[in-house]
Amino acid sequence: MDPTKDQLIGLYKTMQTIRLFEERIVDLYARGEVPGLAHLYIGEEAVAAGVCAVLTDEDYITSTHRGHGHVIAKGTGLDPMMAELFGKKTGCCKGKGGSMHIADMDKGILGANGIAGGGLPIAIGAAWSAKWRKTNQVAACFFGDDASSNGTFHESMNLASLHKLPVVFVCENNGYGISVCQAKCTLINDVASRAVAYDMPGVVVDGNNVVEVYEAAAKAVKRARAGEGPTLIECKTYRWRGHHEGDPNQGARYRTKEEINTWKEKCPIKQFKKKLLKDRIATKKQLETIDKEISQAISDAVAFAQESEFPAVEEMYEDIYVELGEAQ
Amino acid sequence: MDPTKDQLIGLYKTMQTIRLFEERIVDLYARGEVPGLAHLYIGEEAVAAGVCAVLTDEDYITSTHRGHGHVIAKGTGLDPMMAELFGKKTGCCKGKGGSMHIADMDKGILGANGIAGGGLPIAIGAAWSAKWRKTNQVAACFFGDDASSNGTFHESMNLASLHKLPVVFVCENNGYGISVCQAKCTLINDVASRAVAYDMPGVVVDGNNVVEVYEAAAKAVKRARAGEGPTLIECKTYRWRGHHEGDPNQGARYRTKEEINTWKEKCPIKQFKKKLLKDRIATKKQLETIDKEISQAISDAVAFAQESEFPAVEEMYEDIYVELGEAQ
Amino acid sequence: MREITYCDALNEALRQCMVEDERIVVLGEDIGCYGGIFQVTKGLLDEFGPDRIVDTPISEAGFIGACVGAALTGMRPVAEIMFIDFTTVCMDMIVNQMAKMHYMFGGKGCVPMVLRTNIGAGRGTAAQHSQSFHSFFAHIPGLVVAAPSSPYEAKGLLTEAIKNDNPVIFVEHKRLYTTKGPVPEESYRIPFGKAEIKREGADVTIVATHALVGAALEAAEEAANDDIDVEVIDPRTLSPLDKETILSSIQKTGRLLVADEDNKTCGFAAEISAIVAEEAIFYLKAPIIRNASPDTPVPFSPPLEKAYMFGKEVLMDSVRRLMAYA
Amino acid sequence: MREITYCDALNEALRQCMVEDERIVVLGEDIGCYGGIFQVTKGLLDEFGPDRIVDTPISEAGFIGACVGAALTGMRPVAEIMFIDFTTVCMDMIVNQMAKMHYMFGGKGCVPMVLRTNIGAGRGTAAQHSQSFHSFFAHIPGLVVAAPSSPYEAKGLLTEAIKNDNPVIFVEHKRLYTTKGPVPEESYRIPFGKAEIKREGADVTIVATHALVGAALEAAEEAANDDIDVEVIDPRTLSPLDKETILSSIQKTGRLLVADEDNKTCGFAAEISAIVAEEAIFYLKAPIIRNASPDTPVPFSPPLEKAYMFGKEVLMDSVRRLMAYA
Ligand SMILES: Cc1ncc(C[n+]2csc(CCOP(=O)(O)OP(=O)(O)O)c2C)c(N)n1
Ligand SMILES: Cc1ncc(C[n+]2csc(CCOP(=O)(O)OP(=O)(O)O)c2C)c(N)n1
Ligand SMILES: [Mg+2]
Ligand SMILES: [Mg+2]
Repeated sequence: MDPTKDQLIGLYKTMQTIRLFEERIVDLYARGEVPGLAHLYIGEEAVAAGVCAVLTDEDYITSTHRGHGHVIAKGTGLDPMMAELFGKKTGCCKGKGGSMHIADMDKGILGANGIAGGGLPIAIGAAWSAKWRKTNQVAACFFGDDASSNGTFHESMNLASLHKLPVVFVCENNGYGISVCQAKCTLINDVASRAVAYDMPGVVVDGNNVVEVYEAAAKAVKRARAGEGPTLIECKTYRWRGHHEGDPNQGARYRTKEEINTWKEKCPIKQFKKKLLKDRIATKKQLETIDKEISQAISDAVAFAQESEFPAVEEMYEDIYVELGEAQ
Repeated sequence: MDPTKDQLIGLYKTMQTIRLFEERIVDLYARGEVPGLAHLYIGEEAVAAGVCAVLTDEDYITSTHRGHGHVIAKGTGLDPMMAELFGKKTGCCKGKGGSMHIADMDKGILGANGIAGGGLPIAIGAAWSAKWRKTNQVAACFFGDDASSNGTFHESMNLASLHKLPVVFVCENNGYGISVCQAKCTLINDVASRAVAYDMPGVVVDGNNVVEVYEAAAKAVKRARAGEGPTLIECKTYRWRGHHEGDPNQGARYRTKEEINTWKEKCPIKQFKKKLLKDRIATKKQLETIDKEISQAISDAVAFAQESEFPAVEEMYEDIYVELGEAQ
Repeated sequence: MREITYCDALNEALRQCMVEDERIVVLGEDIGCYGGIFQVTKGLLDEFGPDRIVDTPISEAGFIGACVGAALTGMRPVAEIMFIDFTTVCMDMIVNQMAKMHYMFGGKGCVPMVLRTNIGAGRGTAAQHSQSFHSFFAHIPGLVVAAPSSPYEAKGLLTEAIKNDNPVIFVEHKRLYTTKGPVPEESYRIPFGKAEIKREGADVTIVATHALVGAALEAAEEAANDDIDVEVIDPRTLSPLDKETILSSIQKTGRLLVADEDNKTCGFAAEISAIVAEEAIFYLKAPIIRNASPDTPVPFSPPLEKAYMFGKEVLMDSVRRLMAYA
Repeated sequence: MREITYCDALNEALRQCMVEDERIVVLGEDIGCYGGIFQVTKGLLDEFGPDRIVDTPISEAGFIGACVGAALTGMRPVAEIMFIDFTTVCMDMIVNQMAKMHYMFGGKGCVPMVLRTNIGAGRGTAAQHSQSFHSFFAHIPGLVVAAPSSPYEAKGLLTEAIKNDNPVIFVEHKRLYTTKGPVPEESYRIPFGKAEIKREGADVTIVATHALVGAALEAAEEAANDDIDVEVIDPRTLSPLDKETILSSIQKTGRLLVADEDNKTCGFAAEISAIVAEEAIFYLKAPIIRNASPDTPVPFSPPLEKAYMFGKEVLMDSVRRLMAYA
């Protein structure tokens, strides 16, 4: 299940798109153009990229409050995504959802989620649905290490294993909740070790190594499609920035500069770039071209978002209910 | 940690009291004297008896909807208990709680609980309280096999292990929720195997063998008092009667007569009686005397309950809030 | 017309819908061979098999959330929560997910699921199995809240709930399960947001829900003996709410009694009262009376529980008090 | 008097109570070195150590239930739920355990705990971090619901909440955290169930909660320019509720506006309206107006969120509408 050359380039593109997108948000947020809470994914790109690379457009994902990476990796266009972050009518959710609720039904993205642990039951429902409808679709469920302390983790893992649902649980273990480190949340080292409690395979992978993530995900997805049930994949990684932009603590109260720097050295993109060059998958120049194209696409998305209109005030009252007679 | 002779006789008394009490309820319920839902403990007596025998009056328990056994074993008088089941003013809860909410703060009984899995967080809170107050108290937490599918199981197990709380988790695995058998609830065989997910010891015992339960509980309590943290004990047992009295299904729709009979042969009291006689701990006559005394005490309790008054209607509006100025 | 029970009417609605539409699955505790704690799903396991009639462990957040995910992706799940008291263990899935997704997603994606549950005291099951906090769901935008008062409403509203694309909290009533009434054999839908005037009258309007609709009709009969002409309105859905029918009744009668079994404070009765105080106050000849459950947990003891509940007598007394105003 | 922020007033109440009483412990997410998401617990970890200031994982049902168990057994826990939206994940522990134990146990045992949380939109955090469903807790018998509107109330009510033997849902308001006001340095308690008349007036009564108390006072100032004399009442606790103060104000003014940030349907504003429609209707010269949040999830987009919220202008408009009735 090794990725092909094209797939490797694809992984690079996805990671770099996430990175540059998020870096642009840093700037936009600082300038007050993006309202609300933007929880950035910088440093964790390999997880979303590796997992979503093995999914099709028909497959589902549930995401988290830190959802930009998942949404980009699953294939939502940058224009509607950026517009959503600006709260514009052209956004994926017409501006009503914002960063924590980006959804894209066409791409199987069942929503970022403001409730930590909220996505797990929804993911198993999507997987169950695929099983009921016999479609061969798979659902991947992203959640954080701290979210795994929510009771929904237990209930969802158990139901998924019991009914052999085609779901892949992806725990993004970045070592922290907001400020609370893993050792203050649980005595165990590996969330994946909890899989045995559900008679489910559990694996730990280097979440900063996109190929490792890809391979583990490919195996889990294969298992899921074969009707053999769920897998729990724990990806060890790190978030570089504060819990969200504008977080007054920006991490300083609960973690050291050294810790942050050690992880920056393990940058998933830098590592992967090196590998691509070493293995002669791509040349430096090719990668630079890709980077430029991405930057341009992001600039275009920002322009699109800026030029888009805000929804009209009356739209606040729309979409609360599906109108009767609307198509099923 | 073998029980002494006196302790063995004590265990017999407790089990037999529960059994005869519950059998009386069968009769009273059929005659319409006990309202509501009475979930009987017949067949599972060894669990409550074995666990509570190693607790002091200062220790805490949280109980379940199937709570009579726990409450008797922890030492509440039969009079106030029976009166509560009748809804009388002399009941432990002045008739306001009934079977599913019997509590006795003087005996550390923090309530039966109508919510399956509801007692777990409360138990860890009592244990945490003992730790904060440095009292050396322990909390034992009873819950059913099906209740272990509730998210509160996960959250409570994790918090207890993390903070090394003096709590003993006692899973009463009788193989069923109401009608749903364990195999329809989870793929795993032993709930105790989930303890590893919290870095906690987990043991399976024969829940119909009161000495085995006693010894496992004694070990767990010792560990808890020593500040070494919680233990999960799973007691395999069986309920003889329907989910509750008046249950129209009385078990026939979801389990076979053979199954029920096999378990009746493994009756915890019959087994233990045999042992007591064989080991010459007690004579047949002594046990008969004990049985008679218990029967008498139960009859007295019924008389007490029957003669007691119902609360006055105005009392409905009392005890919603603690009055200001009431002692803290 | 043939008469069947409220319970059987619900069962028939489920069965007819399931035959028609494969996307419908039913999840809940003891809904399989046990037939549901109140026997609403009796026989469905045999007819539709364990893939579509799924007994669940005690994992309400898990399976209600799963219904949300399944509904979003092409299924039409119907879940049973054994008592409304237990919706508290899956409240996030209801309030933050099921209710809000369509809105948060900007109108894309919908959650066509039904969460069936029940309210009501009177069975000696005390504070955690007897509650009636259905008003809370009416308080949460995005949810439809259905409140069937008879077998006829039970079948028609449940059929609508299943076929409707919105998430529905379907609030049954324990004491009604065994009541009988006329119910058509064929499938039919009662539209949401249309109140039914169960009895016309000119002197007093009673807006009643669930079992209190029956009590209100009895009170109306009794009042008729005293020449008091009572109009009884059953909103049928608390959300959406048919305000118009209520307001025009008030314009006629000028007297309002609201009868609902939820706790009084901030309950559904308060909402009806407040709407009328806001939009039709000058038609009123009398204060607005609310007959609701007292603001106490439900007591176990039979005489207390009896005092907790109320029916025709209490309504009659309120009607008389209203008629004291000219 | 010295002026401090609402946030610092809460912090001071916690600190002073903790110094006095060892039984007080604080639990919640990020309340330790982070100081709480809104900085209410800032510095407490350093002063009281990690045994008493306990950072928890995302296990709200677990730790709120633990607070219930600890409170029952001699502790006085204060828990923080980061946003009221998240009370849904521990709703069983609140509604079925914390609220009902004292009653279910026949008055034996009590649950002296405080659950601090906050409401309010306006921070661009959309539908799952901006809700205001505090009315639901007022709907549940057995809970005290405190609603501080200023730094002074914040400190006094929190001190009372901690020292009181009842379970308290302590509902703070996001937009108030940074507002300043005079607060005595010494510890003091504001009793539950006593409304405060924030401004006397003869023409219109505004019953306002939380941030809307300030808005009502501004509206009153503006109205005074038009010779409209507005009385502003802050209930301070929604449960217990000081009905008397409200009813006697109505007897004087005959006009009622209720301003509360919860959704309109079945919210706290409905309750106040219903009480007056039931007990003082004949004093009314005008319909009762409710200014409440619209019945929609909170939208993200800045202009929509702005339209969702309301303040002085909307209140002023309502006051004028009320004054149109002679
Ligand atoms: C049920 C719930 N409790 C608390 C929060 C507040 N909160 C938002 S993110 C977060 C930490 C999440 O940590 P983790 O799951 O590890 O994800 P990460 O932020 O590290 O990606 C918390 C506590 C929430 N959103 N939902
Ligand atoms: C949260 C919740 N869901 C559902 C129920 C309904 N219910 C009561 S007892 C029960 C089965 C409990 O099974 P188990 O925990 O194994 O205990 P047992 O009855 O076997 O002793 C169920 C589903 C409940 N009380 N609480
Ligand atoms: Mg994390
Ligand atoms: Mg069981």
